Amino acid sequence: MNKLLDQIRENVTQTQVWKSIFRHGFPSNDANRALVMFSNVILHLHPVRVRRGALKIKFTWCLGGLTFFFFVMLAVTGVFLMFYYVPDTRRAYNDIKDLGTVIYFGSLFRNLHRWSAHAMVFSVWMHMTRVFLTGSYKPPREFNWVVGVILLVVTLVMSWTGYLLPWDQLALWAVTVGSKMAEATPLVGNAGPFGPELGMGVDNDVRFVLLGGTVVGQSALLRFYVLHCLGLPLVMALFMAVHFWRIRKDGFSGPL
Amino acid sequence: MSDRLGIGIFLTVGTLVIMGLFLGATIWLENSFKKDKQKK
Amino acid sequence: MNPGGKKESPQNPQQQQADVSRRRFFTLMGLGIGWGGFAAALGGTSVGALRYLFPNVVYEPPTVFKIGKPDDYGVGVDNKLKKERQIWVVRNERGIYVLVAICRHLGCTPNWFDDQKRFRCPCHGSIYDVTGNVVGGPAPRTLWRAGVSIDPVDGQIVVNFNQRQDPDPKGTDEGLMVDEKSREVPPFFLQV
Amino acid sequence: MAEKETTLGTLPKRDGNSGGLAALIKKSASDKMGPEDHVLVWPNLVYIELISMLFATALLLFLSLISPAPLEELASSDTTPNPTKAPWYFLGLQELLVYFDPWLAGVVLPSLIIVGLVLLPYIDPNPKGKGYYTFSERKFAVLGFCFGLALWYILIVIGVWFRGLDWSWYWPWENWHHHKPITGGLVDLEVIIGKTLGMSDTPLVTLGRYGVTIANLITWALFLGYYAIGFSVPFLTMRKFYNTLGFVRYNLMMFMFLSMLGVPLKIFLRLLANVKYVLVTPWFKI
Repeated sequence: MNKLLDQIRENVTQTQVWKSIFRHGFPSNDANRALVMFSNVILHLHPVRVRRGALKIKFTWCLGGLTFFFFVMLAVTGVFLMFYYVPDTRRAYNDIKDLGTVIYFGSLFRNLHRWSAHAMVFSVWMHMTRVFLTGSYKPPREFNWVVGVILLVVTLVMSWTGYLLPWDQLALWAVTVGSKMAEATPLVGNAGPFGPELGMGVDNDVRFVLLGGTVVGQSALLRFYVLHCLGLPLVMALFMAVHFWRIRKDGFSGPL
Repeated sequence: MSDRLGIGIFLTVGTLVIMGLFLGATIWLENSFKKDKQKK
Repeated sequence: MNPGGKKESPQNPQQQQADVSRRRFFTLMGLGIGWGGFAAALGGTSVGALRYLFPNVVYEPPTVFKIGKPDDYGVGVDNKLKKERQIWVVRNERGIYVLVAICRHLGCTPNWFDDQKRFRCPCHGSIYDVTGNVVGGPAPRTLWRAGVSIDPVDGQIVVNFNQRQDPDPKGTDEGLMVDEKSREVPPFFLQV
Repeated sequence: MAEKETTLGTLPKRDGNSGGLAALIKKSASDKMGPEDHVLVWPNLVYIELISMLFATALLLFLSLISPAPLEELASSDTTPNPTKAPWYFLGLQELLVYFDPWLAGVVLPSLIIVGLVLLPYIDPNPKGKGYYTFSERKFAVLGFCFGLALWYILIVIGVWFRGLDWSWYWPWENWHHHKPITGGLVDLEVIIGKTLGMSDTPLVTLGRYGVTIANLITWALFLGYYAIGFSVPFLTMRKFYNTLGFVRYNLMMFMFLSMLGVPLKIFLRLLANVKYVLVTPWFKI
């Protein structure tokens, strides 16, 4: 039996196809374990080696990694939701209701999407707190902290735009209150200090461009949908790339 | 007036409790890593 | 280092100083034009993109509408049109005025409590009296009054939702007050 | 570098030059460390990540089961649900809206938080405490940060569990379905000052819509005084602290710190003295 298994493994792993894909042998020795990292675009996000101290769970609590994991989970479940959801005020609500009822696994994807969104926001805050408490933002890593803050803000805006899409009462009024805050922005808001003096009216201030109108309606839903599904994820991916690259270059600030 | 006072007390106590949680965690982690260093 | 292959003639320091500053000048000029052009192009497109995001035509419910004859409305606050038009029609001894049902704090729709004779906002607890003055909660200004007029042809009240009366309130012990006399002026009041 | 050479040597010869590239580029951070206390990322770090991902998925599934995503009735723009709550992570801001005007609570304060966070690494001169948990070596920084964080979380806790109809305060044991009685109207600080000192409220000078009264000037003095004292006291008493920071860093940090302390200060002024606005001008109110 053993010989048979070896024979099969031999036939599979020595073929040209296999070798063209995997540039390394089974990672049973250090050379192959290093090669696994070298030859994989995702794995090589990590260095090939890392200090033993850096592996301690009670240092990073894996929070940055978890945040990224939630982001990937959100992206995947988000795409699934997009197969059924149409951002039209007349049918958005029913699409979400369909997802929850008639579509097989629909409620699973929606729940996963929602809970990983909440989890991502929470883990981003905890990650920021951990990075602060371990002083990992100190030179030379200040810029990476700034990129982190930008990612935090984009995560919050992502969550906020996603909150409107189900178009139920909670969504509509949470966004109405939020957009009224935008209207209260100083200088560029219609209701903000020195706004009217600068000619900011109901139809040309920052709230108007945020909602694409004077009321939270179809154009607001569409703008939020585009931002939520495309605009902001691109921005996030870009800044995440910078974030991961800086960690990769500046090395792990873990305990020496 | 009772509500106002209640909110005030709740706010103060709540802030101190949460601060205590975070400070406690930091100090606990600080000591536990110090112990690791001595052990090694 | 010297592309022309010409031997560098020994120039006096001033001449060299002039060359360097002249070269430096042209470099700066070149940089200026290059980056200036780039900045202008970038600036132009972003201003264009921003203008693109401001729609010129907005498909929203009409803001000028008729709400029936004055004598359809009795004394007190009429909630009938709140659902459809987001306004309250209020009649007191002297006439009729129309309050806009948008809380001045953050835009939620307040509710009228007839027993307490108060408008109360569900979002942050702002409280207004029947004339729109703020008697409680965080609202920074009094309720808007919409422009009202009588259509001479069919005698109906015409409301202009976007024409709003918004006087500066005075902080007093009871809250933000505006004296009623100054508010009951056309086009925001109908003596009917 | 020699040690690294040997492992690279064992790689199958590749025609592309990427193999050699690693040797040419400047040492990346991970190479700088000595080889002895090193472990290969594969399998050690990768396994930890796999396990944490599995655990996170399990947690998400569990949460999805015990409390599925709610879907309320269809949105209608004429009836506002009571109370209207933003998502939990914005409830800190919504709670602030009770005490501050929307332009402050909704725009200026969040921007100050974000700008403060961005400035953090540049205004923290303390070299100690890099890469390990410490409170003893970074007391002021950790205390300040934890205070801000605690303020943020406590406002969220209040917004989520203690705010009911008309956003009034409801203790958990109270009846959440009956409207709270109307609490007394709030009074501006300048009105309180005006009344107690018995000053006339005829404006001294009017700039356009702004009738400046004595009480109003006093509130301006109090407001600017708060910042003036906040800036000067640490400057005079803790000169060493000032010197480590330097002029620009000190002022940035102090402005952020004082504004952060200003938030609970105004909240308590509202709770204990019924103050609506500390400072009133026709254009903005604080």
